[in-house]
Amino acid sequence: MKLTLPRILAFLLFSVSICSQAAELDLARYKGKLVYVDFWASWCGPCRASFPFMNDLVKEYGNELAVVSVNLDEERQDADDFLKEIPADFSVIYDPEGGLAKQYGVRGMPNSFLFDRSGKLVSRHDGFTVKDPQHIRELIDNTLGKSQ
Amino acid sequence: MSAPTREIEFKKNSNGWVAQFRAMASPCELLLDSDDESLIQELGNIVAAEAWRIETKFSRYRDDNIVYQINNSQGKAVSVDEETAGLLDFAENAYQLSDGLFDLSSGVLRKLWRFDGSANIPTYEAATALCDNIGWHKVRWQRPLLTLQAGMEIDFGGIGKEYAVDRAATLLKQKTDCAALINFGGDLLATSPPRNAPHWLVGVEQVGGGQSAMIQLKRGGLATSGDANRYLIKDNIRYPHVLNPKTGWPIMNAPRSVTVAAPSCVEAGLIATFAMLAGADADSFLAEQDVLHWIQH
Amino acid sequence: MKKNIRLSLAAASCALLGSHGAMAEDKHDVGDWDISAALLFYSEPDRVTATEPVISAKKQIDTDETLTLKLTLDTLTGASANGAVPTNRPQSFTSPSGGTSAYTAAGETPLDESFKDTRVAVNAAWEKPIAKDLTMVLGTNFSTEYDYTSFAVSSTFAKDINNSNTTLMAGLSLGMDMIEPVNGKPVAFGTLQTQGDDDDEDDDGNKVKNGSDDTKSLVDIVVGVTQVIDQNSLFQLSYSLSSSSGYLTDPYKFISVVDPTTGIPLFENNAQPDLPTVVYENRPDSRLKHSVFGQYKRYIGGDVLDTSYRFMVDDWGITSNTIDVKYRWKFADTQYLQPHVRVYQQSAADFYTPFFIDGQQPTVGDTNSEASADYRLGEFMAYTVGLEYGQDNPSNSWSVALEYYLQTGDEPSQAFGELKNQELYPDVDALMLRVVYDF
Amino acid sequence: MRKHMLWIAVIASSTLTACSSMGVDPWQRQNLAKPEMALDSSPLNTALDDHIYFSKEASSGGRSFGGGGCGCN
Repeated sequence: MKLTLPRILAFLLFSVSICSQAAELDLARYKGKLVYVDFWASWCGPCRASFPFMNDLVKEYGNELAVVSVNLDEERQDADDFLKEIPADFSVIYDPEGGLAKQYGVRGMPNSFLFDRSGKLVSRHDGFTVKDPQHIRELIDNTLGKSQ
Repeated sequence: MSAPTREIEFKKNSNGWVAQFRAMASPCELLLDSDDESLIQELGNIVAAEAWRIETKFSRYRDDNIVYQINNSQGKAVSVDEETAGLLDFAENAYQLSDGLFDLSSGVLRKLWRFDGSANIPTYEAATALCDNIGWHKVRWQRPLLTLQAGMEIDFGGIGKEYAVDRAATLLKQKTDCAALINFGGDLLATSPPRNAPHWLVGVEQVGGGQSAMIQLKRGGLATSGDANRYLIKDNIRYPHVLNPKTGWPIMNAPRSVTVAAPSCVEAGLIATFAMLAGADADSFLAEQDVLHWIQH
Repeated sequence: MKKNIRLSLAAASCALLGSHGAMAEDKHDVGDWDISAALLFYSEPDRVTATEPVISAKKQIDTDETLTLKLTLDTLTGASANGAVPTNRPQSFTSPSGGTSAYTAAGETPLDESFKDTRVAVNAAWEKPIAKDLTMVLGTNFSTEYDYTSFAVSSTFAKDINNSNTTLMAGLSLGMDMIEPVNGKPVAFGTLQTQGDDDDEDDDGNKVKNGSDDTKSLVDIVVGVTQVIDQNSLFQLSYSLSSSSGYLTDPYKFISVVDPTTGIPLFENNAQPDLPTVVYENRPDSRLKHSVFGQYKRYIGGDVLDTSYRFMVDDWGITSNTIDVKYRWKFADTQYLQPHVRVYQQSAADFYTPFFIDGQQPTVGDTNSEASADYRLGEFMAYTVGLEYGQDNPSNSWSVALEYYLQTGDEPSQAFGELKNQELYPDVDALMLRVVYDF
Repeated sequence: MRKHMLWIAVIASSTLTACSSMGVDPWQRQNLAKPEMALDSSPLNTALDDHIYFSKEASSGGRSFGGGGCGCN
């Protein structure tokens, strides 16, 4: 079925940038919606705890909120194994080199950012504990303009 | 087909050792990031032995293996070993994931379609007639028993080479932590990046009007599906060699070549194959999969 | 064709090729109790045997908050050196409880045969963040055995700075111990076994045990810093100051009184001629220890190198150096072998006295003088070599380790006469078998 | 005494300079977050050993805890 032979130019130190792996996150794609961006890694315990909550967010606010997660595992396999165990109902962007994390100034994990409809940062949240879901829901409701 | 010569050639280059041999009708090689000559000898033999073992066991050109036994079972159940069962499970999964487009039993179409660049297009009738002998849904597969209808055949050609790469890599990793790249006729896998470079560089040859690419591979599998030289042309219509097992007819508008990177070589190979089977939708299919890929149209 | 087939395909490939990236990491979900059990067998040939089961339960209250409870049982049986010197004739010693006497053959190290003890210890630790990047651990320990009760509380604060790459730590621990020696604590240098079999009085009819209990208090302060070096290594450096005051003497340890010319212990008891003359020891009523501890850990492609060094100096004149190296060699994804070497060296306490020459021993009740023949206060080297085998499984991990411990010291230079013919500082060795199981 | 102070100052400042160039980004802690990389990766074993050495030797303690780990806030 395959005769094309990729030639291996082994051990070359020069790199060619045509296949750069830099991850991109374009918030403009979600214009009109709130965006919840969450940075995580497979080996981070609190991230594991935050996944069911983010799946709930998708269910509860599906039309008004986009949940986007950025995986920071260096090895894609680790992220895949994690997602096999705890499936995500939201999109996952892979940022193995940490370019996006640097851009966002990620301080720890998980680290989440809430943007309003116009793409303005409303709040950032470090870590994930059992009392966080309530706090984050309130923030989302406030940003949506739903009065409490 | 004459028996291939089973010899391994060892070459030293400035960065390490290369072991080269032929298996599965392809040039095969093992690149090792080490100066240790005894290590490359040991590993080269292990890798080649595994390639030859899988070739012997799953080649459809032999009459002394499990594939021959299955293809000549005349409707009787054949009990298969663990390894074959694993491959059959995998193929069944692939059949379901591809909605029936990836089919282990589609090999018989080769009798009809000879992609030699000629204008030798078979008739619709002949293709449709052959489809009676194709279809995994007609196969009874219940570990460890496989029952094929008489006239049907299976062919591991679509995954055998990729599987051999992954198997060889597993054996190799038990012996060394040195970075190695296993390349069986263009299906390859890197165990880890070389010591002196962030990644291996793999060149993908230009086909048709496509562009050649230089791929940076840290670790994992890389496989290519498609080929510039295997097609038929009649009345200015190009018939690529990717066949739809449901119609017996080529999948038109498929890309010329698809290269995919994935954690294992079998995964890379299957995603590349699926992309070809998606035909004109190859680009969007690959975009959905979130894998690194290179398409040439 | 199905839209995203990647994950299903990855799963199918895993099944075909065997385990890919085995996820061996233990996951502690919020609300879970994580139970671990351990068992230690300790055995010194002909001497102490100990069995120590431990059960520990850790509750993951939140992703950053835990409560750990631990129960330890410790059963010691067997004999330990009582401090008296061996000599060329048999010796007998009355036991701390009086009455029964232990017989020691010529040339043998005198042992306290009645060494039997069961200790129960309970520990609790509560770890909780109290501000951003600031964690507090509150701990309490309680242990009790028939003649000893110990209670301590501690609190430790850890502050992450420098993007969690540096952690500053400070802790304080306060403890109080109650000592209730059998028949009360002895009088310093109270002379024993010189008359009849009455253990409570010396020659002059003075009580050698005053029948009272005593206490000691402990204050520990520790400050430290942990620094992440790179993706695979980190080190820790800490300093601790440990102050204890109160009754620090071992109420069951003796010092032999030997003849100035022959070096043979005095046998002054006419009624029981095999009872040598010994006196009780007396230690200072305070001790201040300074320790510096450094540890370096490095992850090496699945393996882990763990090295540490401790320097200790105290105002008893003891200095010690401890080097500990472990290498955790991982193989077959979930198994590991871990060789372990530990080397320990200590100098003697200023008041370490292997024996008294008759006439030079302090007067009975002289609490200003200090002396102890306890071999643990002498100068010695100790070596540990061990090997641990373990399996890290996601649901149940376990490990088993076998270690050999050897303690060896030089003979005291002041030995003379018969003492020169005896082994005053015999080697002590022990075998330890440790099993840990994580449920 | 002055020399002493000077030395301490030199060591302290060199340690601080060294530290400022050490460290990793939060997402680079995969290996450090592994349980076997915790400073006291097996507290039960440590406690059992410490108890043995406490009863055999004149030194004890000195170890402390905290730091390292996954830095998951």
